[in-house]
Amino acid sequence: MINKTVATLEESVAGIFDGATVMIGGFGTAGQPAELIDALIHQGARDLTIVNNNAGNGDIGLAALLKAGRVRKIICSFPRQSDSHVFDSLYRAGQIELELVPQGNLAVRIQAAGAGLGAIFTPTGFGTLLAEGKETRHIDGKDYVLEYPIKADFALIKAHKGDRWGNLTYRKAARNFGPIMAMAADCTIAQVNQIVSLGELDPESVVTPGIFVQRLVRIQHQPAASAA
Amino acid sequence: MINKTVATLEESVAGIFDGATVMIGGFGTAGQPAELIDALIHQGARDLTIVNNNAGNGDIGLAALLKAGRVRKIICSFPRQSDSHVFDSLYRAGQIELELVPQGNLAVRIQAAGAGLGAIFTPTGFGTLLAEGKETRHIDGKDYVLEYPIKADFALIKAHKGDRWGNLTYRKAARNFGPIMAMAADCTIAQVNQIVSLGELDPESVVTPGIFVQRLVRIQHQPAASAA
Amino acid sequence: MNKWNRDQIAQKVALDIPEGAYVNLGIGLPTRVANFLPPDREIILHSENGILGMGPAPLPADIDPDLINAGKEPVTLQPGGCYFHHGDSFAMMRGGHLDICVLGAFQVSRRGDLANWHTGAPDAIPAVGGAMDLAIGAKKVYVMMDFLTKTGDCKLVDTCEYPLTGIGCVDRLYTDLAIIDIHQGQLLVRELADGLTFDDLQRLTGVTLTYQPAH
Amino acid sequence: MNKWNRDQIAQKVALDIPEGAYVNLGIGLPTRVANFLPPDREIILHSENGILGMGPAPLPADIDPDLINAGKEPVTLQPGGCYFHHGDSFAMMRGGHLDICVLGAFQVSRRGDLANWHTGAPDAIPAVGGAMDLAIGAKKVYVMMDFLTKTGDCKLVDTCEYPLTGIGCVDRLYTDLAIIDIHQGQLLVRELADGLTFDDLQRLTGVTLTYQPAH
Repeated sequence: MINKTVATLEESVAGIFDGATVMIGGFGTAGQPAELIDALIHQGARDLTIVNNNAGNGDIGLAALLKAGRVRKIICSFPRQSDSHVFDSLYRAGQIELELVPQGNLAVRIQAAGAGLGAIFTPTGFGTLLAEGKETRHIDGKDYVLEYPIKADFALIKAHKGDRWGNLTYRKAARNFGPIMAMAADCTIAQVNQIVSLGELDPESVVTPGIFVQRLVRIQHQPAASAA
Repeated sequence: MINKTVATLEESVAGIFDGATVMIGGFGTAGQPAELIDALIHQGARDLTIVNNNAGNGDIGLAALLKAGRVRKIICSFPRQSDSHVFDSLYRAGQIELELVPQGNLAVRIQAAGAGLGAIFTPTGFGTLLAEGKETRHIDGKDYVLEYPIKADFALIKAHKGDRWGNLTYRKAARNFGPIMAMAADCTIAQVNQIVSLGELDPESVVTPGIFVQRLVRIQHQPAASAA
Repeated sequence: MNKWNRDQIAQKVALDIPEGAYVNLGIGLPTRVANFLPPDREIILHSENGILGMGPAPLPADIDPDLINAGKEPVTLQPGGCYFHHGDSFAMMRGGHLDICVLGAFQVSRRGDLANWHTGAPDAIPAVGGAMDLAIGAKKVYVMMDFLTKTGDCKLVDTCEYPLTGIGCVDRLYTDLAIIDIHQGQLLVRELADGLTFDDLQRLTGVTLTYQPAH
Repeated sequence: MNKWNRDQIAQKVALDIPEGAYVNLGIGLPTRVANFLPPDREIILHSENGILGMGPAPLPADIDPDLINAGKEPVTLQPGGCYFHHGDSFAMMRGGHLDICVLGAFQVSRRGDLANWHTGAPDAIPAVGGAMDLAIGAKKVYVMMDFLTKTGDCKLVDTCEYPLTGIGCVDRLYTDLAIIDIHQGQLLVRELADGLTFDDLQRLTGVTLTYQPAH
């Protein structure tokens, strides 16, 4: 019997190795898999390359991972926020490498990895600092920049409901990067609020088919707002 | 008040012009918008370029459009079937142009159009007849072919439920090309089995957001299997 | 001369948005446009983090951390709204499916180049978010900004000094002094703040304006 | 010598598919593998037209024209299965997410080139479908075919004469005479039909085989 659910957070992040590229879902804190990140901090892998839209908020979640000194490089679109002081300090001290990517290029490069494309010509960023040194091409009257896929060894994402085959649904705008990161990582680990019986999720409404998910773990503690 | 629903099939296909590129959803007959195709035949536009996975089955739907002599060119992956005699005759008589595209390249080129990409490097077809004369590139140990987006002036698709903002759900494997074609056409026209009140579709389960749909029309006659 | 204040600018933008438009309001000043959308028009707001049909801020009791806008503020969903992932959300933007986006700016050039993401200061931590995607993707890009900086320099320039967000992408400027269309290499002044003459406005900028009122 | 018949070949493929595998069975002969999947293993079948967890043919009364497989035959959905659009379906294939696909072939070359979509005959109407995507996308590509054509030519060749479907993509051949792995430029014969010797098999083909039984 296929059973992708694991019993503990510890098991869920087992095998994440030093130097791994790890995608982390979420846009700000919505959809950020806080418990998986805490488990990763506990697990101890270091020298990580992190892919996330942001670079951490406050002192928890991704910010705590950065603070613990586990991140060598971050690939993101919007590091600087009002409460990104952990990242800001590391960056100013030269202790973290930043690859800044326009948000839509981040998304489509992740999608390209999941879909097995070799590269894509995107219009976003053409003529800007963020395209400097990159190959460009004029196609059908418009200018494009060549961008390459972003793949990951692991993806940590937060979903709402899941079943033992790994099928997932999400909740509201917490969906954001989850579905596309799940497709782009060798091993996708999802934390869910609820694990349901096989067949209980409407086959028309599954957002991430189980083929893209390798492990899922239920988070016992449910903040009120994440219920139902 | 936004209201994308139109009352008649005739209105739904108004404005489709001679020489237009028209995407038609469906994989075989599943998801094929038969009533919209009939309306298009009635409407009379000719010299069309059709994008579909197949090239018509039997003598109805897409095959009837071909038979009526309205199609100059077809872009598809699998024209030859046991019951594709209409296409076969036209093709053998040199009366229709065929651009044969591997199915996944058809899908991803349609997606590239919807997503505003200029071109993509895809591994599918490399080293085959279908990549002859195309630009190739070796990226990260693998060979890719450069393929360009397929855009359309119109897309005719079949969905299950829709609302006046154009939000759509589909039914089982009739979903197939519908959602991606909706994104790649200037004007997407959907036939639906049912029109529901705004807000009735679960916002988590909308498959095609209304932004990708310009017109929808309810098909009165519902074959038993398309209900529910 | 009566400059338009920020709410007045926002109102002018709002009144120019037609029924049925799909609109993205950038973080900051543009967000204010939502407050002035005519209640008799259905206008569908897009948020880059995967929402169409975004509604106003919820009552405090209804705040849901999973339902936020691009500025990470709590919002609501209108009936008919829906959720989707970041791939689809940016396909809407990059693929030209949005009718209008409204952005802030540090500078706009006479050719419609936009600079709004990075001051270029050596110690600044850059953050781009979805600005570049919005700039190049929407059918119409409107910019809301003051005509002059606090130190009196004009933000409508010959060539942007700040790092660019997008090239030739801005269609219209809503400023505290005037509304200006950027059209085929010309800067067409459509409306002037009360008591301001075209010559007054022309004297404030180094680029050549053309007076062509909209009505 | 007892050739394996088509059901026996299908059964051999089926027994090599492990629990939990995501598998696409190509149109035609490979479809037969589904009949022999061990009932005690959960194996998830993918259909290119947007189904994961595809089940067997329905009873006549339960046929649904909206639920068909890639060969356009009625199928069912297993609990835990789901639907998705063609973009996602081919991302599964092209992106390397399927564990195994099983395809038919006109010819396979010693380097694993596959020819299975087009006879190359001048009057043939070509149709490729998803064959090229499956050939290059799945983690393992298994081919089911007779070792010889009806006229006695070997289908395992030095260089394919038919138009190619994919280059160097075949991992294993299941034929009526033998099971052969294509591995690092070698053709490793893993199993022989009863009563057939390695030398018998070698005599039937122009390419060099290596005997390396799997057990």
